Amino acid sequence: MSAAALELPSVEDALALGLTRAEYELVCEKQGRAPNQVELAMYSLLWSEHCAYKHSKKLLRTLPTEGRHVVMGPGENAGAVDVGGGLVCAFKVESHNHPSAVEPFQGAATGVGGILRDIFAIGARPIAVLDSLRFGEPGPAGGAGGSAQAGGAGTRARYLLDGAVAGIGHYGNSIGVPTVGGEVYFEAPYEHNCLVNAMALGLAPRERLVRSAAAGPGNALVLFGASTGRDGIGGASVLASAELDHDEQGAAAKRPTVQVGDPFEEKKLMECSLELLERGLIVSLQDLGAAGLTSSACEMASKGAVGIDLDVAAVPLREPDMQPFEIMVSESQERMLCVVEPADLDAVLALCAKWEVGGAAIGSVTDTGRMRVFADGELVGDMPVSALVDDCPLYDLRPEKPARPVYGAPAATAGVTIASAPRAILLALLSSPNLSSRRPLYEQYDSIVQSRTVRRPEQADAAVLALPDGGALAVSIDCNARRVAADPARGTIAAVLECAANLACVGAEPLGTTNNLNFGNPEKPHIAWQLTEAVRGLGEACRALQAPIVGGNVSLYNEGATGPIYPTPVIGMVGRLPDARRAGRLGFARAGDRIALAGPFSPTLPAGELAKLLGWELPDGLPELDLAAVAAAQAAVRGAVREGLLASAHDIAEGGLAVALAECCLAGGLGARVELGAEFWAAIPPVVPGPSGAPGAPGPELLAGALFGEAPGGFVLSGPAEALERLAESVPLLAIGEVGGAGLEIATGAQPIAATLDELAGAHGALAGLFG
Amino acid sequence: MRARVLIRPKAGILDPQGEAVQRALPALGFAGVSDVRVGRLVELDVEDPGQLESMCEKLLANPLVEDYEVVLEGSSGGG
Amino acid sequence: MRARVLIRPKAGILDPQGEAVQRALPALGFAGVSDVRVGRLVELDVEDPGQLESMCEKLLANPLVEDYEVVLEGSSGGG
Amino acid sequence: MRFGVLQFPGSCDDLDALAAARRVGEAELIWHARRDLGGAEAIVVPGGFSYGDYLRAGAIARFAPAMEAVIEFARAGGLVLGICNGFQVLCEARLLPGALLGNVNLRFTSRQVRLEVLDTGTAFTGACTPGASLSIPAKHSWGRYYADEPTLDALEARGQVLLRYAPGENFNGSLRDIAGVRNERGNVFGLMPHPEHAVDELLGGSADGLRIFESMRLAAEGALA
Ligand SMILES: Nc1ncnc2c1ncn2[C@@H]1O[C@H](COP(=O)(O)OP(=O)(O)O)[C@@H](O)[C@H]1O
Ligand SMILES: [Mg+2]
Repeated sequence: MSAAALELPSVEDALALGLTRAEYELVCEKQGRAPNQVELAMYSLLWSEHCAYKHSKKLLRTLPTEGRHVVMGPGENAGAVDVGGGLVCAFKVESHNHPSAVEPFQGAATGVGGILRDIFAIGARPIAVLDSLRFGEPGPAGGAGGSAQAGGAGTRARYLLDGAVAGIGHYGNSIGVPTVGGEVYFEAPYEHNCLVNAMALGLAPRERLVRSAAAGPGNALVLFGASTGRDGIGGASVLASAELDHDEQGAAAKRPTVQVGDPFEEKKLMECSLELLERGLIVSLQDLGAAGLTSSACEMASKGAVGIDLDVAAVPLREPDMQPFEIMVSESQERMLCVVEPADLDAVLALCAKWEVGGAAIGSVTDTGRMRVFADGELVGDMPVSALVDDCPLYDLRPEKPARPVYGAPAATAGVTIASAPRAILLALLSSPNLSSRRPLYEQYDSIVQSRTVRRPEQADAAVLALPDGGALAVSIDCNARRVAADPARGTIAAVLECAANLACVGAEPLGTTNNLNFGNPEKPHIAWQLTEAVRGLGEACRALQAPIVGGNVSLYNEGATGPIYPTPVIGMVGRLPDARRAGRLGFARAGDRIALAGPFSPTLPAGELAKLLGWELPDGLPELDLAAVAAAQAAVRGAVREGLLASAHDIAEGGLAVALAECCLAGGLGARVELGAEFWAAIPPVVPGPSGAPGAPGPELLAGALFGEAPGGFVLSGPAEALERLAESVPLLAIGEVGGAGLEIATGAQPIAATLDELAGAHGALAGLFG
Repeated sequence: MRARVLIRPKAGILDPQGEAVQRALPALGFAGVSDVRVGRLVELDVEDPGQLESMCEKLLANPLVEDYEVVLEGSSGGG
Repeated sequence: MRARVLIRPKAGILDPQGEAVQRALPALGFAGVSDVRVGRLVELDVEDPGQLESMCEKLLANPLVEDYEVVLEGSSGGG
Repeated sequence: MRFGVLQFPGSCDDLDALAAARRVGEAELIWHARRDLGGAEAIVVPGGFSYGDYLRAGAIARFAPAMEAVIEFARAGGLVLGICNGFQVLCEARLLPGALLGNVNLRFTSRQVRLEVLDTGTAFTGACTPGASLSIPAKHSWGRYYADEPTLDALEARGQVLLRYAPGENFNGSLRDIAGVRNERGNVFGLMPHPEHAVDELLGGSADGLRIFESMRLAAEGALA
């Protein structure tokens, strides 16, 4: 080895790279000596939380991952489920939280690029993207946007929102993959740790799926795509796994590591990858993501139980004078690695040339079980693959339920109290940042390219994508983290149920689930408790719904000086419906249709959106919930939608029944007359804190609980009277009104609500003010 | 006073636009072109040129990924 | 030789980016700014500076809607 | 009737245009590096980001070998339709007057828009009902149609403006609400909205865009007959 390579880094270097002293000693033991610079850089990345799942792997093993539709479970770049007609749907959600906090546009853009690569890495053509975003409170609408530094409440949240949405649109729109859905919430705990999660779906003929395991000693390793620069050096360990450092110095020090996305390069990379697979030219395929070449090459070797020799001098570089370790850890975007039989090498390189994605043979598969790195023929790193990939210590969590609330009460929104007129509360809810129309976001996304989109945003609860056999896929992404913060297990169950309810409303049955566990520092007992409880709830709900987990991602250490984020297990669910023409809609469709409230619905105010506007503290725990009953109601609604019996179906979520009704009116452009009579008050018992009023004359808390309380299990349906009567045989169902009129009227037995469609639309359009 | 702000991608930061232009030029018959970088140009009238630096930091440029250079009308240094 | 091409929207053509910058500045505490125009900056190494004019006409600028100005390294005239 | 749909490495709506054209006739893709149009009787330059749309949308794509063939084809009177990025490419190639600038709202915007058809007697609108409007999605960030005032006056006087955004629909700030223009001869037409994304009621509820493709088929067959 060269003199430079032999100049050994110290244990302090290892600590600076994020390893613990004990981990460094274990590295020395595995190596039989102290690691050199290249080796230490590689160990530090592969043994980071991001790559090794040190604090979550044991928990993840408890999740259900098998089911009749599962074709590929966790462990590959993406999971996949059978969707019929010889096709599989690959999907996965991934986070790009910390890069987005540093530079929202590029952070979000490269997040989309990364998740798309995971999809085509297994041989599927990406067909859709969804985004899941969390920011701090945006403050009053209409302030100055465009700058992070300008002061004022909510400025940072708006700057991040603006940048992240533009970045997601930039990448997805330019590469020609529609962004068909998503979610965004604004809550104070995200002020210093925004979340940017992106989910992607792809389609592939079943036999075209490819794994990432390297095989066949003697086969060539080909790197293709963009050239390698110093982008994101140290990104995986410094940016992705440490608590964000907020002082200016810290931000300045991280500047050079910003990665810039190039969707055009990725488009060519995607077409090239898919054509390589179609022509049967490659043995295995792997994207380069966090930890770049290090992670990709080692993962491929590990999965194939082989060794790899590679020479960094063969890697096409964008910048001069890059050190071997820099090349090994660079996170330059838009690159892929594949294993090729020697006979096919020329054909592979020719295809790379056709797509103008410079391909280079950088090494070969060996039978040594070792990862050997050369620089122009000289050995600069030599490590056992198993030590790199499998021997990172896993840590047990020390969960402990916190004795005192972790999160402070939200600031009350001026204007409404629990005793305000219900009409005023409804308009306040509709215009609140978490409930108002997402149109200003989704209009920045191309949701229709590829000619598959049967239901666009705000037309239905789930996005619906037509399949060639006449059926369709439905997909939803969701997580109400305030409920998870109140009760990590039940809150997570609620998030899974919400996804499944969204699918039911379009007539789809769940096939599989992906998840992104966004949490704080797991070394703290209360965070460990949140994580443990959430994963328990996740497993329970996915088992009950037969929607196994096929993949996911974990993002930990999302906290700063002001505390942890809300525990945010983002759930993505994919389902199928047999007839695309019968995909459900959420908007009321015909005047004269009857409106029903269906499902086991026991609304509560605490942890809901109104509670937040009122400045209530989070409750300690959520009410118990009958998973089986909710699942049965979802099945009944799904069946009715599939039969074409209903004109509309919408699940009741944030803001409760009244907001759901308003949304149905707005989406359909039709009014509704609703009466909550004695039957309603007898059948739907809102769970309210403190004494409740008598039926017939509900007091303010009971009234608000019924109108605005939240819980899983409720649906607002519309359709002909006979259809609803038939449905009442299989699910609790209450006729509550009729579609028609110029606005929404709700008679309650106490103060009524009356608002014109224009008034509702005005309130619902509030989010536009957040964009400059 | 008229001022001109030249904003360009920082050294080492990927510049897809510059690369695209560089790849396109030879096909159009322009040989011998290299190291193309594409940035932005902002021109404005300012009463107080002393504010320009801070304007760039706060709004005109994105200091995370861009360098900037301020040129005042009448001064040289544009070359 | 390093060359710099400044490309700006022709006079009279609406420049929404320039207007947005102008609108945003007062809120950040910058007064007295007017007539903001946002354009593009292309910097490149050329062997034959004589080609620059034609590069601009053909590719770098759209003469229908943009004016351009070529500045060679070392020359003044950037101000 | 055979359509040829150009395909650049960054085309996104190429397959959508191909499928739309196949609803009214035959259609094949034409790779950007080809110099011949394979006997196509009408050309569609589709939407997307041709070569990444770096520098200026369509600026680099106009020089593609296949575009040289399209320019020849257009000079010979062949029918050429440019959609979104294709419109930008045709303007950059000077096959159509004017230019497309950044949206006044400074954002990529994706929205269903209503369009007024000003002339139903052309090769691109012949199958439209006089007086009717079309509901078609638009999605772009560089869609503000611009030409200088004398040019605009001349375009209107010669009936070259075929599509206008209906009142309230012009989000990109196009001058005189222009959504689509043809060349003087009438064989080249470009529009920012995407007719190929309005050919199937199942996907978005309108099949109005099909009229544009149907018009081209009628015109080409009439010319051939
Ligand atoms: N929360 C989770 N639930 C289930 N599987 C997970 C979860 N987090 C990660 N995984 C799985 O672990 C594997 C490694 O994930 P990751 O490192 O994100 O892969 P990649 O580098 O391809 O993005 C993947 O197969 C992923 O699906
Ligand atoms: Mg991967």
